[in-house]
Amino acid sequence: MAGTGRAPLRDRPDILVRVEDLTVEFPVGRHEVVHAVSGISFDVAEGETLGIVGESGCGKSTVARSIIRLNTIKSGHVIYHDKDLATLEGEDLRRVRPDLQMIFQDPISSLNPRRRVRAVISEGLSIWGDDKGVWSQDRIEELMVAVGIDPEFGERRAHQFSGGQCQRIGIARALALDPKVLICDEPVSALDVSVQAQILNLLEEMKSRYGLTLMFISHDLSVVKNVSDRIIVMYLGKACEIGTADELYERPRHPYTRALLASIPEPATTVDVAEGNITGELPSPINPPRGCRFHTRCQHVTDICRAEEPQMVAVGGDHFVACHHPVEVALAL
Amino acid sequence: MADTQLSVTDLQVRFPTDRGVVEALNGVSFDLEKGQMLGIVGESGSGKSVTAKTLMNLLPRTAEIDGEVIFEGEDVRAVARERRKHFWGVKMTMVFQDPMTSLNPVKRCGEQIAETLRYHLGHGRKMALRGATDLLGQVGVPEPAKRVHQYPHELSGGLRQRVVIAMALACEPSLLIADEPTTAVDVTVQKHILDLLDRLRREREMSMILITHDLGVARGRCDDVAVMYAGRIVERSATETLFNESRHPYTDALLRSIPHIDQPSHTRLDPIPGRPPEMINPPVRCAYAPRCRHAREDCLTSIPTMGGVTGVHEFACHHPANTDRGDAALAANVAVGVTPAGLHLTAGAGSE
Amino acid sequence: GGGDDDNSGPSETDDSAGDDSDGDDTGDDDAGTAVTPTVAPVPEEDVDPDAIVTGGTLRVALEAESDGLNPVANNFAQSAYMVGFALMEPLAYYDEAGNWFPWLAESFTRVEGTNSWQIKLREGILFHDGSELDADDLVAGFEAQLADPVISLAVGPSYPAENAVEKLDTYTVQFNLIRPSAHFPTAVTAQLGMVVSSEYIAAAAADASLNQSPVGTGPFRLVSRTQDDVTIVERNPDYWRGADTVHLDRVEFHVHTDTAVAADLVAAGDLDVVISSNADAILTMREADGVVTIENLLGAENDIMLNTRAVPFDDIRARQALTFSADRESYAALISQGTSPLADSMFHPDLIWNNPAVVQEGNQPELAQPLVDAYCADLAENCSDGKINMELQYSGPSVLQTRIADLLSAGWEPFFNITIEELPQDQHIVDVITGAYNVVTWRQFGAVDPVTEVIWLECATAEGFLTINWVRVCDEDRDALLFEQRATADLDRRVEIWHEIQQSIHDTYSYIFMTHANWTMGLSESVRNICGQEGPDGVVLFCNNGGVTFLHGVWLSE
Amino acid sequence: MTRFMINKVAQLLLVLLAVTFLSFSALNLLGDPLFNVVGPLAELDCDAVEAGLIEDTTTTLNNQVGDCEIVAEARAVYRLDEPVMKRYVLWLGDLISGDLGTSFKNDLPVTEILKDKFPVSIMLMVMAEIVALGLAIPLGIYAAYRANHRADRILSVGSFGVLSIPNFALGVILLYLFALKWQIFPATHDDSSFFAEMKSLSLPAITLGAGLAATYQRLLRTDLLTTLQEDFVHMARAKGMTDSHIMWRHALRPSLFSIITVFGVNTGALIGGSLVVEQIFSIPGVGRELVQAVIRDDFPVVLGGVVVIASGFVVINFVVDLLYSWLDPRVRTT
Amino acid sequence: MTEIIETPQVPEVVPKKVLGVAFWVAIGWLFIVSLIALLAPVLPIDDPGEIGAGGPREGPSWANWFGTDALGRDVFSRTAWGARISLVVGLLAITLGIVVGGSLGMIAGFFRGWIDHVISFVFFTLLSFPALVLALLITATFDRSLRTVSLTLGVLAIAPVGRLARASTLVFAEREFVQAARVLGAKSRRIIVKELLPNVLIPMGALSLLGMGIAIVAEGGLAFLGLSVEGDAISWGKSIVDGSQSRDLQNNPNVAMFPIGVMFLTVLSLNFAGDRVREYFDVKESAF
Ligand SMILES: Nc1ncnc2c1ncn2[C@@H]1O[C@H](COP(=O)(O)OP(=O)(O)OP(=O)(O)O)[C@@H](O)[C@H]1O
Ligand SMILES: Nc1ncnc2c1ncn2[C@@H]1O[C@H](COP(=O)(O)OP(=O)(O)OP(=O)(O)O)[C@@H](O)[C@H]1O
Ligand SMILES: [Mg+2]
Ligand SMILES: [Mg+2]
Repeated sequence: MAGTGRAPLRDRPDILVRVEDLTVEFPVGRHEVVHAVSGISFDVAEGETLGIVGESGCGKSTVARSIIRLNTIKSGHVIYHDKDLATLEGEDLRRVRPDLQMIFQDPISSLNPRRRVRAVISEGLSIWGDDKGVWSQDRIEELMVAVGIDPEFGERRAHQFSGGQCQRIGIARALALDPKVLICDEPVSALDVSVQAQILNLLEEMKSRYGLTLMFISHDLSVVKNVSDRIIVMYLGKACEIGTADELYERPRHPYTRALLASIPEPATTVDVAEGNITGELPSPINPPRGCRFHTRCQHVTDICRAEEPQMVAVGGDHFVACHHPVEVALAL
Repeated sequence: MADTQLSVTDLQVRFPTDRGVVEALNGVSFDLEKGQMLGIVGESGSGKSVTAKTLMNLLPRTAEIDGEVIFEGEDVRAVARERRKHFWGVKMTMVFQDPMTSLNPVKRCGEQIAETLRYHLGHGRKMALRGATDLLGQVGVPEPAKRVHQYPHELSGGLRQRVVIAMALACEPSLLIADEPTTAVDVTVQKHILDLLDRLRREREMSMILITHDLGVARGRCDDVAVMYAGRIVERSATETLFNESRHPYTDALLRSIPHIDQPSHTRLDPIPGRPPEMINPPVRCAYAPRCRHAREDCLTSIPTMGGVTGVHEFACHHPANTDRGDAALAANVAVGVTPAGLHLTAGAGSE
Repeated sequence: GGGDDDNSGPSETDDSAGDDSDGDDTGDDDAGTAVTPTVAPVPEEDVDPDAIVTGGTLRVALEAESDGLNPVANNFAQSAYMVGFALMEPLAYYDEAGNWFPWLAESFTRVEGTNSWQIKLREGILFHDGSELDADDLVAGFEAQLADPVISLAVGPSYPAENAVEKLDTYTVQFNLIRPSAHFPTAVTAQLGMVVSSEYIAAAAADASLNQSPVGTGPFRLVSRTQDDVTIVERNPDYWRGADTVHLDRVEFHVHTDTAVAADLVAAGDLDVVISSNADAILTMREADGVVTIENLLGAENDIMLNTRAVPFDDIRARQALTFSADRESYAALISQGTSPLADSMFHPDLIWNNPAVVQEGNQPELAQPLVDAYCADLAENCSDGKINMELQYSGPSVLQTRIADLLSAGWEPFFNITIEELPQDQHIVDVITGAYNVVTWRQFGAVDPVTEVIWLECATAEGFLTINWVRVCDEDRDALLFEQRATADLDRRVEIWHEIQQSIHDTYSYIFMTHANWTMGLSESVRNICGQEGPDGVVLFCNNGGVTFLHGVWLSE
Repeated sequence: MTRFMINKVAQLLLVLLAVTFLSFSALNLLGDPLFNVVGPLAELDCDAVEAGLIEDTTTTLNNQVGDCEIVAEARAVYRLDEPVMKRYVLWLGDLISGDLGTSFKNDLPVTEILKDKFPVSIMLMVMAEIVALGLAIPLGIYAAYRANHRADRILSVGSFGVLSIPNFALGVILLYLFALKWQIFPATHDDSSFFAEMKSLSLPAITLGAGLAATYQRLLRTDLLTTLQEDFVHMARAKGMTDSHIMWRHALRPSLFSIITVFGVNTGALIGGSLVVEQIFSIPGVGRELVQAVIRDDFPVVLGGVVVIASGFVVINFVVDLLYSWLDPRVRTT
Repeated sequence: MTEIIETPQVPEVVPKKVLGVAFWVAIGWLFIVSLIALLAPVLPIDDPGEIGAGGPREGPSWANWFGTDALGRDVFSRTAWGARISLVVGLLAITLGIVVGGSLGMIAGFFRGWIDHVISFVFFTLLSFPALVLALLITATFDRSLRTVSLTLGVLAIAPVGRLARASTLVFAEREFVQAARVLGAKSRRIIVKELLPNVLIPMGALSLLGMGIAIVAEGGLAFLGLSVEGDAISWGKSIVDGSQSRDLQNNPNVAMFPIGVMFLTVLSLNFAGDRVREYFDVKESAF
């Protein structure tokens, strides 16, 4: 599985962000590198929500962070508005940053404990205030109301708010600069179920109100499905399967996608629970398996999987799989 | 009920702190039958872990504990001094949430398992180590002979949790309490662990309390489920009953607030407003009232007691959901647009 | 050096220095008249020789430590003498009455018609290395001293550049002096007369670390030495006067910078002897039960020296003003705490040398103001705010010295702008030797026979880059007097001369005498015979010479 | 492991180089080594003598050797005419062959001087650490065990108090009470026997150890409290182990990291003895030697001391690193 | 569906942090000491240098509250004047330590890479000089003016403070709010100043109190080596050394003990206040 190839890239005028062959490696020790992300290609159309799922350590966050250049990129391109973010540096990079904002997993740690909430939210405006001329108290109040924080509490500091509220503040901060793309890295995994729904609803609401394009990362398949239009399933730094949300859940083709769907406590009806029994350990990203990266744990493994890396291929409509032996599913419906 | 193994009655736990007294448990009662798997679900801070720790005698000395815990006919809180040493860890054990931190980072896995054997069963060093290897095999750790010599950090999360489980099972306990044993692992691993626990429970006829905040896990694995909120069990019944005929508005709301894999994407979620109450000096009222659509005046003045059918489906609510009384309360609230607790409900809404 | 607990002054150091002779007591073994009374309580009456205990270890506390023990290379101060006299012996020394007698020398003979003296050594004296003492050792030692830039300051002026010393035969050496001296042997009672073997001198010249382990003829041999900590010596079995004349097996010299603590230790029985001039220590010794004290007020003077060749004290008005405004009373009360009386001159009133007419001024600030005003009117550049600018220097770090400086400057403050400068002892001494100072606290004089003080006072040592006439007063007339008393053996005339010299020192206002330093030995009761020890030929030795004593005759009771 | 070693050794060398270079240049640029060799003659302006502007003492005093000759010889022997950098390199060369030079003051080899002083300082250091750890570990454990109870509060106040007593003040007080007033301990250093030496080092060791003990106690308590919150401790309790078993067998070892770090730094610093305490108790250790050497401008001894102390510091920290990996297998593999 | 407008909630019991009575007692003490130090020249106390303000070595009395020293000087007024130097030394030293060490530490922690290596190496080198040896070197080679002594102790503070600043910068630089600022387009300088500085500075503030205590004690240590401020300047360390001569200690412990007591209380107050401040500003980040 876990393959490469630019097949999933769509040729549409409304593509906002286009990631091509993104490869990220982190040096560990003297001579080794973690192959965190290896040749992923995908794109996001304007107004779309792209979900990214996968197990811990598969590179979801790395993809997100690479797009906004919190990582150094080894190779590949991140095209946004004709600009390749992968090669931008210094002031040029800084200038595009307001367009792509991020929401982090840990709502508490993503707020400066020493600063007041109002200052946190207006941070972007005060950085860009001169250039954009949008710096105003009204804007802050509006944002606070929009995300459900009483503007009265603007003078408080983060530790006086609950996790859910902190996440709202984080969202307000990201929205202050009128971004085009909002990248959410597991924004709800640290929250309780009851609060999780509030945040997910809020994101949806903000998306339509401010015309955002969303990238949503989570390891919770139900959550990802709920918010996404299109989903990428990742495994060990590679993409396995890309497709629209409903398509992917209804007709999962990749053995790994199916294993995931079969493993969740209330398994999807489209897969067999037995498919969830994937064996073995997650291989180390320092020495990922040759060929298909999933072959060490795949029930359908054959020699070709060990030798050759599968390429992304279209399996109908907006659905791509990187597998030598994609599972056949009935084209129900 | 003949086989009641554990009986908890009106358990109360308070922690005096600098900020005031944290009333962590306010009268928790439940029974557990032999071989049964009880799920306890609830939001963070609802008192799940405190319940488990009370049973395991793990609470800090500062905790004030009231109530009765009878385990196999014996009052746990009055275990004779000489038997104390080999009570916990032998008959009743526990598995914690984070497999990384549940293992002592500076000791080899084998040693840690063997320690239990040596401590409680008086095994010699060699024999205990052999026992540890056996146990690792039983919990499905590959190459157990090699693993006993490894340190926890050299193992993956899934393996670590298995080591923890092996450690807990060393003395063949008759009750295992698992406090969120799978929150820190991936879904695929979670499945393995839960399968393993299931298998072990059956093989050893062990009773289990599975604490989780994941309703799905509880639904898929438990015989009975208890829902906790603010230090109380607010609803408890057989699993299917609970999920299909939830009576407490909190259980009801909880079920509606989580996304399901079978729903189409962009299905709007129905969140529970607000957040759990502070546990310090809580006012006398239904703790859920401020977030509850069904709340009426009586919810703000008195704490509902456990009702429903004792031992079958119990819930603590003045206006249970999906009952006439509950519907009436909701309708009345919607009519004025706000609950007596100040929660705003916009018009047009109502029962689905 | 400065006040006390540092024992810094090269003053004590060199009180051996000068020399020459003349007078009639030629070659007389027990020459001299009673020039000074020894201070010690008279030794215990007639101890039964059989009662004397042989053996044991004597533990002595010293308040400071010297760089080395090589008499031809290091500068000796009190502590160096204490250890030094255990290991080495002088050519001559003083008896109880303060008269010199030959020690390693068999006799001193003045060569008629010349200024020369011949020293005949005793035969058969062995050094610790087994070699025999002979004329070569003496010559080598003398030449080494002349070659040393500092030691030579004391020796040089008395000798011609050529042929200062001659070996006559194996045991006889002739010293050719420039001027006549009747008291040449007094010059070799201390450092300059300490004899070490010529092999050692050569070896130490090549390897300076040997300065720590001199090879002498003394009653004890060096066992080990850790500088600044402890030096241990043991009985010399080959001692030329017979090993049985030495009673102790071992002596340990410990350095205790705070001798008041050491005094407590003597009282507690952890030490046997402590030697100090520190008032705190003396008082502690006096008060402690079971500690016997031997005090000596004749041994040195605490004084303040003024550099007469540097601004502002090159002007006598400034010197007078400083003298008048000096708070001597407080000094005696607070620093000496009554352990030592105010001094008027370089001599204790008990001494025949003392001129009672000379009175040291002080505590008369009212006299100072007009002088300061006059000075500042003439030399405004050396004054500010109507006060004379000056620098007070002392060696430190030392609490006592700091107190002294605080006390002095408190008295002077109304008339002087004082910059206080605390210097490490070495630098302090160097500044004094090179004249790079205004005012320093110091300690000087107190030799058993004042003839050895000449070198600090004569013109020859006031000139040049390095001087030991620290205050740099040169007076031809005074020089004449100094040389005259050296040349004569007439005690009355000498006394008369010294009276005049005292007056002249006073009139130059170059010294402000503060108190007579009190050198006190504190002994535990078991220490016997510190005073009453005998030198060669049964002469009873001068006891507690400025805190220095021999130890070979000491024994420990019980 | 070998790489680790090589790294550490390289670091040691680098630090030594930096430390010695700094000291060397400081000493040579700011002080005048000549003075220490020839004493007062250093002040003599020999150029002026040569030019006949001032007189050499030789002329006035009939000395046999001209002062300027002595100065010139000393300059040659001690390479004082060479540039500082070159002298440093030469000095380094000597250092490599184990020669730390010769004291300006008493002409003993520096190695010889330090060799005598070192054992005392080491002994003092060891005793101080024994006192510190001996007090801190049981008290730290007890405080953690009784966290927030009265005993813990008293200990906490106590350790705060002890921490706030300057060690010289403690030294002075102990000296006064135990040595002078009650005479339980000797007031001065006594090395007549091992036991006597130990006894005489007791007060200084307590003086040094008390402050360390308070620091260690606080660190240990905090770390233990953190460890005791860890799940594996709960796990051990759930396994039925007794509190003391858990404390000693489970909690203690993982709680030693901070204490070990601080221990390393302190011990490293104590290699040179504690200057002040050695001064107060007149202990003939490296510290006092160093103070004396600095005061007397005995540069070779100062440099030697700095070399020994800096290497000691680095070595101790190296040992601490090793200890880490013994205590924490996680460090071992990374 | 029920549309919910959530009322923002704040914990009902806002953890009202208090510094505690003891803290204010400590601050009060520090205030008094500073005030006395500041006003020493105008207070109706004896001239600290006046010889024989009382008899020598007298115990506490109405005229001389702390008694008199060996020269009969008033120990109380010497302690009051000593506070001037001791406090100034403490303040200057720790200020230098925090300004230089803190900046270097933050730069090292923020930029990492070779800058970090170089700065960390400097810190390590500084640390491997035993503190007082370094102090000795500096004071012995330069003079012993107030400036040099403060500077020396300040230099000593650089490495420990710097390492602490570096460590906490490292911790905070990893935090997501720093990344968030970067994503917003903040420049490095802004991040350091606005995001990191407040977080690093407050612990530094607490540290500065502790550090001041250490510097005050260190001055005393220098005094014992005879290397404190020279001349007739009075400091606590010098007074204590003066009173610590064994005989004074035995007969007039007041001379040493009063300054020791005052120094102890001051250091204790600094330590205690520092500790409380640290705790007070230690934001509890889990309010739920
Ligand atoms: N800064 C880094 N240095 C070294 N390795 C890194 C770094 N960041 C990430 N990695 C490694 O890269 C791999 C991918 O990490 P990433 O954080 O992208 O995973 P993820 O899918 O977001 O996992 P999670 O669900 O745990 O957040 C992991 O093996 C991780 O250990
Ligand atoms: N030792 C303690 N001291 C004070 N309060 C405590 C203590 N232990 C638990 N509490 C409080 O008791 C309440 C219940 O805590 P508990 O750990 O049982 O929650 P939980 O349901 O297990 O939550 P989670 O899902 O986060 O584990 C919380 O409010 C918690 O803050
Ligand atoms: Mg991630
Ligand atoms: Mg819990």
